[in-house]
Parts: sequence; structure tokens; C-alpha cells
Amino acid sequence: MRNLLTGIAVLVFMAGTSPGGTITRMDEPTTLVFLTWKPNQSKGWNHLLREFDEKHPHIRIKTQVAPHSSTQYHAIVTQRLKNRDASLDLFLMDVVWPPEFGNAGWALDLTSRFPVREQRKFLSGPITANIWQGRIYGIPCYLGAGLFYYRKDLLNKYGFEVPRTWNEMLTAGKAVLQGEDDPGLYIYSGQFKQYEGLVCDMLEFIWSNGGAVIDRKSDQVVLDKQASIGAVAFVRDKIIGKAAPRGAVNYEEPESLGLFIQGKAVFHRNWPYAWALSNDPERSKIAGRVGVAVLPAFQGHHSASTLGGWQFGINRYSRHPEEAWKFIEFMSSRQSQKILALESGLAPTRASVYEDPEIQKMMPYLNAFFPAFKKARPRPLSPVYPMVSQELQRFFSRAIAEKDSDLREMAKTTSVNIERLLQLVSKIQR
Amino acid sequence: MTRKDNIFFLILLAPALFILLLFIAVPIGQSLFLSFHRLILSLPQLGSPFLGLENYKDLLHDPVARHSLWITLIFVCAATFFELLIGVLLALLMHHHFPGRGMLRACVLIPWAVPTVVSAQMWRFLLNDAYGMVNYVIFGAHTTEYIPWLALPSTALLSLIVADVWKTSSFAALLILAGLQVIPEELYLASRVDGAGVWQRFWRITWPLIRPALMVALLFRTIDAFRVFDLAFVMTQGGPADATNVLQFYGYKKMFVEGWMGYGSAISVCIFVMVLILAVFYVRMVGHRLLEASG
Amino acid sequence: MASLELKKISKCFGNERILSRVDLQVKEGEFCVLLGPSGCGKSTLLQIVAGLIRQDEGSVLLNGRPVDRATPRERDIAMVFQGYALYPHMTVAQNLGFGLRMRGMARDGIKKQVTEIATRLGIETLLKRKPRELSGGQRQRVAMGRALVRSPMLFLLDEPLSNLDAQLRINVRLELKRLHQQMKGTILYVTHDQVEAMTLGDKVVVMKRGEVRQIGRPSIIYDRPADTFVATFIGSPAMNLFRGELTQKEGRLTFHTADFLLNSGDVPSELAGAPVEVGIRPEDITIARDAGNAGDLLMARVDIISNVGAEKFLHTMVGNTGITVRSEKGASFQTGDTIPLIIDPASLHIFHKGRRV
Amino acid sequence: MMKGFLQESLFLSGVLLAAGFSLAPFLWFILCALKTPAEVTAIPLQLLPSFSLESFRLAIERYGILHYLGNSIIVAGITTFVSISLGTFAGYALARLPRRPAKIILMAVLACAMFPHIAIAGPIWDFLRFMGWLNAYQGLILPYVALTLPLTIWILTLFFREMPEELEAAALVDGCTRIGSLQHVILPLSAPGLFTAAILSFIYAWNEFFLALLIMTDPAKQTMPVGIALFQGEYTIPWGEIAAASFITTAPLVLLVLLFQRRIVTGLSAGAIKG
Repeated sequence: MRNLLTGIAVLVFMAGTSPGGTITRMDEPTTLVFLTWKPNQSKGWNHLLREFDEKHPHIRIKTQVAPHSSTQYHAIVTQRLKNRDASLDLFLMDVVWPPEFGNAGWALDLTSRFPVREQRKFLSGPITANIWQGRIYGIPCYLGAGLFYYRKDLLNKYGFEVPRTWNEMLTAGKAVLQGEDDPGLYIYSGQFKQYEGLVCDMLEFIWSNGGAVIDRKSDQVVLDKQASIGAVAFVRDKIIGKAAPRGAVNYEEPESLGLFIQGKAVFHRNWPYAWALSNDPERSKIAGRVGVAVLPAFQGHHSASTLGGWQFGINRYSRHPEEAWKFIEFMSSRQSQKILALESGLAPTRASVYEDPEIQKMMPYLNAFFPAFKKARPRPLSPVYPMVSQELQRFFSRAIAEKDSDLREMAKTTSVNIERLLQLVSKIQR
Repeated sequence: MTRKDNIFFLILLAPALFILLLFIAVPIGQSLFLSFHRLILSLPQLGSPFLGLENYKDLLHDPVARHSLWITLIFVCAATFFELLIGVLLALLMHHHFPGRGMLRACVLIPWAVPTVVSAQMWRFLLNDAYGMVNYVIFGAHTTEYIPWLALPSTALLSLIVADVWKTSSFAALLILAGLQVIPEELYLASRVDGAGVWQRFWRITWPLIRPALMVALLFRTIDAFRVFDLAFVMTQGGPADATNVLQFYGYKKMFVEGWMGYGSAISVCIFVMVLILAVFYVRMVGHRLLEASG
Repeated sequence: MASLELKKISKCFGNERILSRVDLQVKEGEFCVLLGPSGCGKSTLLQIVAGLIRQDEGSVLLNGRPVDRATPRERDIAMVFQGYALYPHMTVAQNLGFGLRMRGMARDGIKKQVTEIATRLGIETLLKRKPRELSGGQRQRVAMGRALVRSPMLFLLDEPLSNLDAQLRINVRLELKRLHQQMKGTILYVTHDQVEAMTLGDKVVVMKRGEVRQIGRPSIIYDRPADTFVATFIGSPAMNLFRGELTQKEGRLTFHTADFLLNSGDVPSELAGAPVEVGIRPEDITIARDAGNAGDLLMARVDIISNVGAEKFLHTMVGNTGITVRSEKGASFQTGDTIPLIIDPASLHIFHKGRRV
Repeated sequence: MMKGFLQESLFLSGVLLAAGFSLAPFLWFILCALKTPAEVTAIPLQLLPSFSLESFRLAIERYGILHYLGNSIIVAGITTFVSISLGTFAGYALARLPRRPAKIILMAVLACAMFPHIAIAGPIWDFLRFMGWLNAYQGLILPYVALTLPLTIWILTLFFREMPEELEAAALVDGCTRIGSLQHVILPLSAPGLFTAAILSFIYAWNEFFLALLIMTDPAKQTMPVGIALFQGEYTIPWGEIAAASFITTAPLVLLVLLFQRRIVTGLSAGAIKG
């Protein structure tokens, strides 16, 4: 029993002597805490961190790691930011967060340090995504956009061009399926689980039919207009359970890519990362037989890609904003973006990096991605986007999971709900 | 029992109660406080006005919450029922003397030793519509028959229940086994001499004696099942069409995804109150023996 | 060894009064038996003496010093429990040595004393066994040994024989008596068995509903019961007790029941006309050889005969009143016989309002 | 004779079913660790792996699972120890206190187990930050102790109540203090209860994810479930490595339980409590 008591005593003691706040002296290097996730390929990141260390001996970067899952990272980072936790200096933001982080007063306003002149050097999509009410809150680190992957070999075999419209995709797909005689083969594979990815995929359908959730000019919710509903109906009636397996209703990126790289789908919608994986002979049965293009559109409309990717941000309550700025300035420099591209396979957000001869040589496929990147559209920009997204996910999932759902009615309800959310925001703007 | 003893017992209780107070009771209070306010993290300009019971009123009229409640109740009933049933069976098997009993005990423990984050991923993998083992076991090579378990609203909830039963049956089994272990062997011998059959032995001796353990298992399983969250998080994200949007996952999304702290807290408080009512009911109905047992 | 004194001990559980103002003195080396039906509070009293329960009022004195604030450990008392309370996870040797170990005795010393006591009780071959491998009698011995090994101030025994079968009980009883005679320990012994009480006790305390009814040597308790409860509780078969009235007749007090009259001998005359109870033990009734001198005889009809071997008890009826009578084992009465009974007024116990007169 | 055979085979099939139910899904999943990435998600599914140990190597070297494992052992180990110690004291007190206050305290303790963890995670985090215990072992251990205590207290109270009172009285008379009787008599006899409570607390702390995610962001202190969650990249799930990590983290636990259980079961069968 005595051991037991000593055990507790030791524990209490341990607790008492834990390091609280640390005092920095002038001659000591400043430590910046950077909450990051574990990158898919860490080589480029490590390279840059090392280089920054060498160049700035007075700044030490201490990395903390969260999962790459957007929701999990969001939970951790907001927990710290909402409590004004000054022990965090730098963080990453998913592309949909800057309005939220900016309005909540969590992310440092970078407008003075990152003027429009600098912003112009970046692609327009990611810059727009970082702006809320005329102030910019993040620097784009890398970007993603919905891309259209297809089986080069099969299209060639049956004499089809890369489809420009969704109907062309169905026609070509049907022909391939007929010819191949593989009951496991599907025309299309995408992400339709009730999660953020569903919003991305569905928005691409809606946008490429001239629809939208919120009209860009009038700021009205137009989800219940025919252009939007028509696109949703198309997915429900022509894609789910037909062109794509019924199981796609629970597919995230890994499952949908799995189908494609096992050679069981002719067409596939995914982010840029899928390129490397589907061409990796260790993982993919279709390595070298994959083509990539912009997503199809509906007849008479333009292709649309949803913007993805991550941004650097600075904690507004950081005690070392100057040093933190130095870090993200370094990380988003042209040279750094090139290293991240070459060594970690991440798509640059600076337009000029794409023209770099070394990039051109080592990553020629970026040329195929570039049109989609250039036009990639951010999801609705709003501090309440997470709530809007939940409404959209609910609507889309119900729309596609239930065969004869009343789309118009559901779209109406969802629109009303979203409008109510947006009113909350307009209340504070007044 | 002397008075000195009673004071001594209170001293023994103190550290445990102190920790519970600090890490649970106080946070519960803070949650309760939040639930009476409107606090939206991304809109600090709205402040956090006191709303009274408005969050709860909204919750009553929230069709999503009502649907979630319904789903949660189905989940709780089905999951706890099967967990306890399988738990009792497993415990009886494990209590039997036979060679390899230790191995069986270890096997039964495995599901519980696998972290939920992994087991949920595992079931997402096993239930895949194209390469999942579950489909293979049921349909073999007839790939066209394969069921997209997690993609259909009806089977998605079933899948969650199966995953939960698989993982936590051993919890009940372990508790009940511990209850079985204190039953003196003599009781069984005596009843055998008295000519009781297997069935009678179970109902007359085993059942009354494992009831307290079963009660604890029932209580804690119900409490946990009501708060299920990680299975939905990993396997379905509440979908498809909200079919697995259990109440706690809904609350999680409100708080940590949408930043709607007041409303999310109200959901948590409601879960708490429902579990509390259920627990009191259980204790009244089945558990009085446990609590009244002389000390 | 120590003397024990209890002063006005009272105890309630909730609203129920378990003990009320119990006084008792046990001299050093005395074997004191608490006797009473179950629920009379005797076990509670024992636990209060042990310090397991705290009394509400009153005081416990060991060797004249109050120990009310002392824990069981500090009181240095040994106790044998009804269920023996052997530690199931320890061997016999460990069970025996546990108390010594707790008092910080060295390993060698423990071993020596355990072996000694085990030899004395004849359980030296069982030292390595666990309690569940022992028979009832063996367990009882271990329990006794555990108390004896420590040579404490006081032994408390809580119905230590009640879990043994009849034959064994008699043997152990004798052994206990012998042990006490050898060791001269102060013993407080709880039982509901009057035979145990009578055979073992130097002093018997009869209790009922939390009150002490009588304290005294066994012979006193038997021969001069203080009240009707003690009178009927002690003795087997129980004392005959008749309800009736004393009337003065011809300058003598006579006891009347509905069925008969008895000469009541020397009784204070102020009781004349008062309702009383009169008791007589079966062995104090003589069966007359013939029915002569009918005035002093009671004519009783034999109803049931119980033969206990060494003697016979006749359950007879006089009118509607039952009287139990002892007869020699050779007597040859038949059910339905009418026999004349002689009752000696000197052996009558007369009670007024329950108390002995 | 026939009946005996029938019973035997019924029992045997029960055992096999139980083992299969518990083991088969996990084994199939663990097979992934021996497959190449392409084999893992092969359509139609591939039964036999190519027995590549690459996943194990990656899980250990690249993802550093052993490091997380070490943290989990520290956190879960100390949590169990503290939870069982405090739970023992509290359970013992509750088993011996008068019924009515004990019942009230037990219900209050149970209520503590009922509140959704999600909702108290935030306030707990605040408090830990106030104490400076974020990214410190005690910052995870203390909340875990609080979360496991209700179950521990309930199990142990239950066991201590089943203990015959005479045994404890005997120990007290034999010269034990209350604590001494707890240590020498009651605890050894409650081994199954202690063991069960210990396994349940240990595994709870071993598996807990959400709090660990919020509280431990310093890679040096992160526990195994968070470590495994970190395996996932953006849009990728390395099934093989996750399976390998699951095996590496589950196997020692099961082995440990197997060993402990033997000792406890044999220790116990040598002395039943009642009789």
C-alpha cells in the first residue's frame, strides 16, 4: 500500500514540476510552433525546414503534428485558436477556412505584408479563397482541383476522344463496357459519401450546368433553380448505381481511386495526387494507361473544377508575428514551391513555377492539370461555410441515396436553411 | 462501524471524487452553461447572448435531431441487446474448463484491444462493396450480388451495429466472467446433487449471481452506445442520407465542425439527460439488488 | 489476560434498539457465556467489545481502562467467528500466523508459535493446505488456533460450534473446556445453545431483546431463574409454567389454576390475590407409587412419551393444563395411563409480573 | 453417452464460433499487412497475400509506431495504476459506508460517466492549458483517470460488497488497520474484479482517440491511436501499414493478458471466496 501512495505522490510531483510558460531571452533563438499534418511525401517539407533553419539561426521551428484529415485538423486548430493559445504560431488552413478564421479573429490579417502586387503572382482561385471582406488571411501553400482521369488505352481501343460533356462520357463508357465484358467494370468513379468531398463533386456537376449554390453576382441562394437541380438529378439518375457503382454513395477518395487503379472504372474524378498513385506500378494495375483532362460539362456549359489545397496562416495571438511571417514568406517563395513540387509532389500556387524549365521537365503532366487549376472555383466563401456545407452534404446525400426523392422540395428547404445561415453573417456586416 | 471509520472512508473517497469533480463535473457545468447561450465560433461579433432554453426548443423542432434521436435509439437497443446476449454466451464458454480456454479468452479480448479508430477503418474495409470480405463470405464469387453495405441507408446502420457488437461484446463478456468467477463451485455441485438440469442450474444459480455484473455491463454499454461517435465518424460520416447520423456525431459536427458551441452543448446535455433517465430506470428495475446489497 | 467491564452499553441501528444499558463484569480468566435467542443483541455486544462496532452510549473497559476510542488492533483481542472467517487465499500456516505478522513479529518467531499451536490442536499436518481443502472440524480448529496463537487479552467466540455436526460439537466443547482450564484465558462466548452455556460457562449472561435478564453461575441460572424468560429458556425440556392466582385459605397461600390447586409453600402474604406464574422443572416432580393420600396428589393423564435414552419425559395433562414430568428409563407407562404426581412446594419457582418472587 | 457427445460437440462448435466471431475479421484485416498495396484492394479480392513484410518495415521505420506504442504504454499504464488505486479506495469506502449515502455517491459517479466526452473535451482542454499540462503525460493521464474511474469504482464496489464481512472483521481483530485488511485480505480476494477493472481501464486509455488528438499535438508525446490516425495522408489510407501497426500494438496486449490471466485464474481457483 505504501508503494501505491508513493506512486501517487510521484505523479502529483510530476504534475507540479511540468514546464509552464517559458521565458525567452533576447539572445536566445525565438521558437515558433508550427502545427502541421503529416505530409504524404515529407521529403520536400523536411528539405525546406532544414533550409529555413540554416538561413535563420535565430528562429527555431518546432513542428507539432495533427492528422491530415481536414475535420480532425480543424478540431485541433480551432480548439487552440478560440482559446487564444499563444503557444501556437503557425498553422495550415484548408481552402474553405480563411473566411471563418479571418472573421473569428483567429488568423492574423496579412494584407499589409501580402499586398495585392504580391497576390497577383499567385493563381487567382487560391487568392480569392484567402480573402474575406477585402482582407487576406493566408498564403496559398499548394492547390488542388477536381481533375478528370480516364483510361487512355480503353478510349483508344474503342475509338473515343476524351469526353467533353457528361453525356459523351456516358456514351463512350457504355461502348467500352459493352466491348470489355467485365461485370465488375464501371463507367465512372467519384466521391459521393456524405462528407466534404461530396460537396466538391456535386458542385462540379452543378457549376458545369450553369448552376450554383450562391449566385456570385446577386449573393442569392440559387440551389433550387433548375440548373442546379437538373445537375443533381443527372447524378441521381444517370451516375449513382448506373455509371458508378451504388457503393459510391459511401466512397471517399481512397475507395473511388481504388476502383480506378484496379482497372474497374473507365473514368474517374479525383484530385491531383491521384496521378502519381495511378501511375505507380506497385499500386496500380493501369500504370501508364492513364490520361488526365478537365472535367466534362453539360451541353452548352463550361467545365468547372472545385478548388482544393492548403494555406499558411499565422495565429493572431502569436507573440512572434514577424518571425512567423518570415517563415511563411519563405515557405511560399517561388524556390520553395518548386522544391515542394519536385520533392513532395505538391501543385504550386504561383503561376510562374509552372513555367520553370526544371518543373516542365520533371513534371510534364502539370501542363495537363494547369487549365483546371487556373479556373478552379472556391466553394462558397463565408465564415459559416462549415454550416452551409453540412446543409449541402445532407441535401446531396439524400438526393442521391433515395431513388425518387422530391429534389425540388429538398432543394427549397436546403436553400431556406442556407439563407438563414447567411443572414447571420449579413447581420454582423451591417 | 465507528464514526472514526466513516471519516476514514470519506478520506478514501476524496481523491477519486476530487478528480471526477475537476475533470468531469466542472466541465459538465461549463457545457450546461454554454447550452443556455448562443455562441458561434466563427461569428464572434454576435457575442454570446443568453438564450434561456431556446437552444433546447430549437432542438425539439430540428428535424435532423429528431431523425438522429430515432436512429440513436435503434442503435442503442440493438447494439446493447446483442452485446449482452453474446457477452453472456462468451462468458459462459470462457468459464468452462477445457484445454485452450486461455487461448479463447485471449481471442475474445482481441476485438476490444483494437483501437476503435482502427476497428472502424477495418469494418469500412471489410464492408467494401467491391473487395470486402463480408461480401465474399456471403456471396463468394458472385460479384454481381455484392451488397454496398455502407451505401444503403438501411444496411449502413446495420453495419454500424455489427461493428459495435463485434468490438464491445467482449467488454460485457469480461465483466460477466468476473462475476462468474466468484460463484463457488460447491453451489454447482450441490445443485447437481439436487438433480437440477443445465437449464435450471443456469436460471437458479448462474443468472441471479451474474445479475449484478450484467447490470453494470448493461449500464455502461448503454451509456457508451448512446454516445457512439467514432464509428460513424470513420465508417459513414453520418451518411448516406443521414442514415447513420447518430445524435453524438451530430453534436460533434455542430461543435467541432460548425463551431456552433451552444447548440452542440445542448445536444450533449440532452444525451446526458436521456442516459441518466435510462440509468435510473435500469437501477430501479434490475439493479436495486446491486445498490441495496448490504455493506 | 485481562478483566472486562461493560458499563451501560446501548446501541441502536436506525430506530431499532439493539442493546439497552448492558452492564457486565468478566473477571480475569473467567469463561463468560452470552446466551440468548437469535436477535437478542449478543453478537452485536461481542462486536462492540472487539471494537468492530461503536456503541452509542456506555463504555468498555479492559483491565479497568476504557478502550472506547481504541481500534480492534489496539485492543489486542482475539475472535473466533461463526463462519470461521479463514482467509481463503492463505494456507493454514499463514492463517495462523497472520495476526502475529500484523503485529510485526519476526518470521522465525511466527513459525515457532504457529507450529506449537498447531501441534497442540492436532492440525500440524494441515499447515500447508488452504481452508477449502479442510473439513468443517478442521476449519474450526484453525479458527481456534488463530485466536489462541496470539495469547491476547481477551478471547471472543461467536457461536464457534454452531457449524459443526452434533457429535463433533460435543467433542469440541469438551476440548474447549479443557483448553480453558489449561490456559486460563478470559473468554467471552456467544451462543444460543443452553447446553453449551451451562457446560462451558463460569458465568452465564442471559439476554433478550438487548437486555440482560440474568447474570450468574450456571447453577444459579438453572436453580434460581430471575424471571419467566430465563426460567423457560434454560432447561430441556423447558420448565412447566402455570398461570394462576394465589389465594389465602386457612392461613396458607394456595396457588390456583383453572385445573388444580397447589400448595405454594413460603410466599410473602402480600401477594395474596395477585396473578402469578408458578414454574416447576420436570425433574422436580415425583411420580407417586400409588394414588393414596389423594389430597396432595395431582392426577395426570399421560399424553405423549418421549424417550431420550437415559430417561423418559412424560407429557401429561391435568385437565387442560400440560405438565411435563421426568421418569426413570425403566418406568413402564403407557399413553392414556393416569398417574399421580407429587409436587414439592420447595422446588416451586414463583413469578409475579414476570419476576422471581 | 449420446447426450454427452451431443453436449460436447455443441460446446465445441460454440467455442469455434466464438473464436471465429472474434478473430476472423481481425485476421483478415491483418493479412493486409502481408500484402502489397495493389493486392490489398484487389478486385475481386485476393485471398492469399504475397507475404511481403514491407508494411511492417514501413510502420516501424517510416511511421514510427513503436514510439507511439511507448507513449501509449506509459499513459495507459499509469492511468490504470492510478485509476485502480483511487478506485480501490473509493470502492472500498462505498462498499462499507451506510447504504443511503453510498447509493447517492454511486449514482453521482455513474452520472459522471454519462456526459458525452465530446462536450467536456473543450473545458478539459482549457483547464489543462491553464495548468500548463498540454502535451504532458499527466495532461492525458488525469482526464483518463477521471473517465475510467466510474467504471472502476462500480466494479470494485460490487466486488467488495460481495466479500463476507466476517473476513474483514477477522483481519481487523487480527491486528490489521482498515488499509491493512484491504491490502492483505480484500484485495487478494477481489483479484478477478481488480483484473477486470484494470484491463478495462488500460484498454480504454490505450484506445482513446479524441482527447489524445486534442491534447497531444507534440509528436514526442502522441499515443498510438493518434499515431495510427497520422498514417493517413491527404486522401490516402495505407491499409497495409495500418494493419501492421494494429498487429504490432494488439499482439503484446493480448499476450500480456494471456499471461496475467493464467496467474490470476490459478491463484483464484486455489481459494474460492465463499464456503
